[in-house]
Amino acid sequence: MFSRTQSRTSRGVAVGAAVVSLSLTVSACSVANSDSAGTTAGGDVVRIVLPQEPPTLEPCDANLTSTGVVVRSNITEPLVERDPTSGELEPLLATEWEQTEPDTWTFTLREGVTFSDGTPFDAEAAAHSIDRAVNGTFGCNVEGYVFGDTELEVDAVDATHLTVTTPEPDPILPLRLSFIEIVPASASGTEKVREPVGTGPYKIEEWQAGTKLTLAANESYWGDAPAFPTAEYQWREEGTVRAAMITNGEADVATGLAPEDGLGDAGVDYPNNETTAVRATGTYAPLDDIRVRHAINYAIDRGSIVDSLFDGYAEVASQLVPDGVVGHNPDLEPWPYDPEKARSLIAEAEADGVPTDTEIRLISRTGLFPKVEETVEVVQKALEDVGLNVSIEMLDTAGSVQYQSRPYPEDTGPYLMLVQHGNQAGDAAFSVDQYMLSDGAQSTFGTDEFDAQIEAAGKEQDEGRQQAYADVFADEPDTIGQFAYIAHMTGILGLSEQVSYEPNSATGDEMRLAEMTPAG
Amino acid sequence: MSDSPLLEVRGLTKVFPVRHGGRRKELRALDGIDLDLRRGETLGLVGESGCGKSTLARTLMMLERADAGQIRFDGVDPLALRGADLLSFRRRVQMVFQDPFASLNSRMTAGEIVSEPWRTHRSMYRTSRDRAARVAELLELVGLRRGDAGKYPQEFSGGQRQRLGIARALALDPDVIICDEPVSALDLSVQAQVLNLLNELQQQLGVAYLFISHDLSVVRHVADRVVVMYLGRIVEEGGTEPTFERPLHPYSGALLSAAPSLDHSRRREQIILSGEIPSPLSPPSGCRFRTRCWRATDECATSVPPVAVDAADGSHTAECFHPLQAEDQRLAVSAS
Amino acid sequence: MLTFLRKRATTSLLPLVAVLLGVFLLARMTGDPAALYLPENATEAQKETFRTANGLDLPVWQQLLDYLGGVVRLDFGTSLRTGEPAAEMALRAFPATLQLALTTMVLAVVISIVIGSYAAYRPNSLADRLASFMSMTAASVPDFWLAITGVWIFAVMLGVLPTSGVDASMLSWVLPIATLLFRPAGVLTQVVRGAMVSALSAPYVRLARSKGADSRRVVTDHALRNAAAPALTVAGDLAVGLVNGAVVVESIFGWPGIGKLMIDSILQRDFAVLQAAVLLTAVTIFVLNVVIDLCYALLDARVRDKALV
Amino acid sequence: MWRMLWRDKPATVAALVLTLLVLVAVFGPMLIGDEANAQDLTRASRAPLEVDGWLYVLGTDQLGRSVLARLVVAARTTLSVAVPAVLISLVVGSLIGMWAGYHRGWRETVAMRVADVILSFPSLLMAVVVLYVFSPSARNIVLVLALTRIPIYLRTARAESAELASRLFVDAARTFGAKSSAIILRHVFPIVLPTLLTVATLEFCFVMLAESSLSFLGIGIQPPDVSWGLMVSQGRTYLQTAWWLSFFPGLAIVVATVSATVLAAWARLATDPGQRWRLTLPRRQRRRAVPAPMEEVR
Repeated sequence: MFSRTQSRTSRGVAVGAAVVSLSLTVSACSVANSDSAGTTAGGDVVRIVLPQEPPTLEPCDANLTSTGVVVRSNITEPLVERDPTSGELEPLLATEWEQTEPDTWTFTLREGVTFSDGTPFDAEAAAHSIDRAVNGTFGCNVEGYVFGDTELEVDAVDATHLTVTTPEPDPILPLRLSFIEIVPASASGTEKVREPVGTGPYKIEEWQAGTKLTLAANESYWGDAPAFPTAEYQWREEGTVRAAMITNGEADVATGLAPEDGLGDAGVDYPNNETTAVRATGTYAPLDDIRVRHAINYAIDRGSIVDSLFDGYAEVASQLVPDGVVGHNPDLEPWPYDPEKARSLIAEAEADGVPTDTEIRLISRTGLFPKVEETVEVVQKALEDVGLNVSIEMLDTAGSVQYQSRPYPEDTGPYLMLVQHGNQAGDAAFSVDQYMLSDGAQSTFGTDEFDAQIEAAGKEQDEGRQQAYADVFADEPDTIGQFAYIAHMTGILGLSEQVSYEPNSATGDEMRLAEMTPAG
Repeated sequence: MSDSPLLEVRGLTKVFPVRHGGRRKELRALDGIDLDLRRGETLGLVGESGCGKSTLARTLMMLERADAGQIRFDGVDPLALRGADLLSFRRRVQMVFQDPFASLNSRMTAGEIVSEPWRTHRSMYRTSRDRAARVAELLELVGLRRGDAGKYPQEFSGGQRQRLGIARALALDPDVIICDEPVSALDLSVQAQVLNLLNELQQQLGVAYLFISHDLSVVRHVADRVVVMYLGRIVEEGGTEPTFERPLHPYSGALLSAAPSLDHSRRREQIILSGEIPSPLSPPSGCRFRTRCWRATDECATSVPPVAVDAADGSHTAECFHPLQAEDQRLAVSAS
Repeated sequence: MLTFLRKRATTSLLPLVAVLLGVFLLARMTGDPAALYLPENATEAQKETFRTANGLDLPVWQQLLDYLGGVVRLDFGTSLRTGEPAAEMALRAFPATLQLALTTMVLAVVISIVIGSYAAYRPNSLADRLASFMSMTAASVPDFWLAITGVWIFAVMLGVLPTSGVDASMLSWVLPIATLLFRPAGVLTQVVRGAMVSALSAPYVRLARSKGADSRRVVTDHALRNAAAPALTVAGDLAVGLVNGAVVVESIFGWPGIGKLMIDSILQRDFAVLQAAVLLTAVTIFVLNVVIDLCYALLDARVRDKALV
Repeated sequence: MWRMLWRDKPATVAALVLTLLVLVAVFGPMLIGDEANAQDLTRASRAPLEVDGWLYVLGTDQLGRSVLARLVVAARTTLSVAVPAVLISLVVGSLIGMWAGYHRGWRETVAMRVADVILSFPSLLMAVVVLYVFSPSARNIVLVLALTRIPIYLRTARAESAELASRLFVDAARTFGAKSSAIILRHVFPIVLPTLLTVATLEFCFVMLAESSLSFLGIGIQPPDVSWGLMVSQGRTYLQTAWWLSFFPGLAIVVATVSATVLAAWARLATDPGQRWRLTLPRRQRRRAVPAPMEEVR
């Protein structure tokens, strides 16, 4: 019936199809110019999918999760490293270290190590790495994280010996230095490098910005060659998509998953050293009243949050650091859930003239951890139920950072922050100094006595250190009460059948490819 | 009734800036128009399409801004008026448009269309009852039924729509109605009805018409006096009969000879104009018509033609060096 | 034609500068990047060093002048996040989005013309009603929901498509394009249908039909050409709107395009990259608008020619 | 009018759905608003009909709240964002557009260039930037969405009113001495309105989706308030384990937009005297009648 015009229509479609295929061809050239060899599951490639692309692989920013997870112990290595399970320091590029003076540590370096570009590793390279990270002017992230304002004096005594001198005696200097990744002496001392050279088991093969990062085994690696000659990193924001990539056989390892991402047996959970807590600001009423802060603690039903919201993939928290960190106090009990008590505390405060009906902002960061939105909603509702006036504000990283750390913005009014703190170093000092000193970067509370107690704890070693910090954690709730701890978190890793890997508490920050082996 | 004209136009000029081949040029649509319209009379304006007839109408209605020249309406210059005075001038001069389809808003009922002017001239019929009564009156006046007020334009025939347009023009009780080709879009039979209506209204209401048309027979039928326009200028002017009987300007003669005649007994002998109409962007020097005129001489190109006067009628004049003589006139008129 | 282009280019220059100004000032109101790029306990001195190094300590107008000076020399600044030239990052990400958007728009136009004109050819028939309903539904589904549902159904349950990513196989294009396609195809189908219905009832088309012209030919020759103008306007707006969809689709499917780049640079307060990306998008949108205007002119001429015949 | 509506069954259904929606949005929260925020983690993420009681026919969400109650409360938030956003941009954009198109000249040039500027910011991106600068409150979301969509109406209104300004009936009105504002109101606005309303219904959909996308990016409606867009966004991660969390709010968006579109298409015909007759025909005749409208049979 319409035969005559049929050809017209189909020609139109054909033209359309031609345009489509043309643009597809163009794209195949420019977007996906890599061969697809890496995407087939073979025995020699491990494919990892992360929540986000590392902005840079600069080793001195390696304490940023998205950078560190790729760089640390894969591309570059530190002098010493902390065993995430035992908490002990293990030799890596340094074979021995000792406190030769009260304020000086001497490191003996491993011999026969070369960087992946062929230059040998020596004390000069180590000194340059430390110096550039700690004393550099280009804003190394690791500097602030582990050293604060401390200036270090670093000397290469000879090719294999290195001394580091601190202004004050520092009993945990080797632990701090475990965060500094060693780069060659040729690495720029004035600006960050995007693709670093290191001594690790892998080196950067190709970084297709936005798409894929490929690492290849470093042939000149001083240790045992890793099981997978090649590692590929990709990144997807949505947890469901990362999980689906495992199910669909497109990836072997996926990080940052949540229970509802539907991974089933392919999901492996591990305690990830992160603790979620609500932190109060002390500068504004009614949060400047300890009864109100204690009421907040009574109001939150941590058990339900852990059981229902986190599907049991977490542990109710009673303090800022989990078991396994030096200073963790095993005797502390979590706050009981007692809304009645909370209400009466608030009534009490109100009777004393505390403006308990002032609006309190509950601030957190989107994507801080899976289900952060839900957690915030539960906390908000719990606080409303005991008679506080709480509003929710979910901010992006840049927005929340300004409320999180000093200098705080002015005229904020009272606010609570739902924070997640990860103690990567395994020592309470890294948590307490920031969160509990009255001038700590993320603290608004404190007393002189409590500051003194914390500082004294920091000078202790071994058993005494453990006990001193345990006391700090035990005393904080009654004397200060800045926090309402919620849970020690559990990470979920997706693992395909091709790869076997045992995640540990450091996996989120430092995922060692060398520990991955082809399955069975 | 005083002798002074109701509407006096002197030297009216309208220039449109245009872009031609990338260069800015001037299109002189009206070039020094002189015109008088007396109370209660019908002045016919004839000319080919594109000669500036519609521009003249639009300029007189102040839809376009005049670039030079004066208009006097009842002794006042409407171009200098502002506010309420301008509004009252607007009230006295109204317009009937060529296209009865496009000039009526198809989303308004006949009643709304006819009463629309009062929404601007709020003082005229203050209550809705007054307005409804007046709308009914006007509809009947133009030969529609009062019940038609609720209908939409598309429910009317073309002739009826033009009646509606006339009713709208009458709503403000004007002294002058400018009719821009009011019947050219209508069927012949309907044309006559509308023309008769216009005539009746003039007799009843004493309104003056400036009647613009390219159709000579129509003009001859309605007009008391005629002006002939060519390329933005008025080339001939006079009473209807003298002008049609004894055209002075060769152009008028050509027009008349070209007009279709119902009387087939007469010998048809047309004066065929040679050449294209010159572009108004670069009108010929001297006499504008010379490029197509069979009587043109060298002097036509060098200077502006003088006014030639009809020997039999002093008010019948044309701008020409070589006005038609009796012989030529007969030729032209016999054709019509 | 050339004068038209030249005129458009000159009149577009000012809006482009306005866009640049707007994004420059807005970006600087989103906060100080120093807090983001420096460790949590960085001292004020360190932050000052950072700001000085990146020119953030200067008054805004001076930053703006410096920036504009750079733009004139085609220097669009450096990314705070990666240290790469911002223009390079924007240009690298741009083709991916362009291909995605182009393919989507071509498909959307083809689909909407086929379905829309078929529906308009038999108004109020079952097929018409079904097409209208489906297109309305398609236009009102949130894209991220579509994307994730698509991944779940086609990658996880059926296993016929890859979940995400860009590889050499065409299959990885299917889900992102399908996700982006729903809204423009749905909206455009409705527009084409509406315009075709009125074009088909226009006098000259009915005349052609009554003269016994092949009905399909009437549809293609007359009605479609008249329906093209409104469809073109909407298609232009939809194409511009695809950048919005791209933000969502690119982040879900890990597509290295400019939408994702823009949203990342906002989140990271990476002003130079944001500015470069927005400027590039704005230029593209201007070009697109010019092309649409040219199409109008072309259509106009052809419609006029037709009318004269 | 009512009879005309009644004749067109899809439009009748659409009108009923929208009426119901408005009623739910206005009165619903008073009736079951409290339930929307009643958390109970012990009954979290239950499938529809799994928990007894009519409140739970659509299941519970990840915090044990009734999905039905949340849908009802979200209806109010969604409408109170989408409707003002659409109205503001409709009014502002149309006014400027008609004004610019009627007067032409520099007014038109300036208006169009401003529209170009707004349009060449990707609107979602502009919303993101603005909402980071100013907090993502419902009012700011409305303002941002309204601002970014103004050019759509502006361009439509300008194009049509420029065309209308050269029409004879506009000239006629000018000969009465009618003011330009009055002419725009009387002759331009009623003719442009149906087109603008059609655009507005499409935009209604767009605004709801944009609000949803903002929630996806974390800067939409902030909990404990809830909108459909937020519900879809929050529910997306539970697609495999609790499909009902994102399905029902998504369905609500679709139903609302489809109804609005159907009703707008009807209203477009109903307000046009030249087309209105079509609605008075029974359906079967109408189908035949469309290609041969009566208006041409003069």
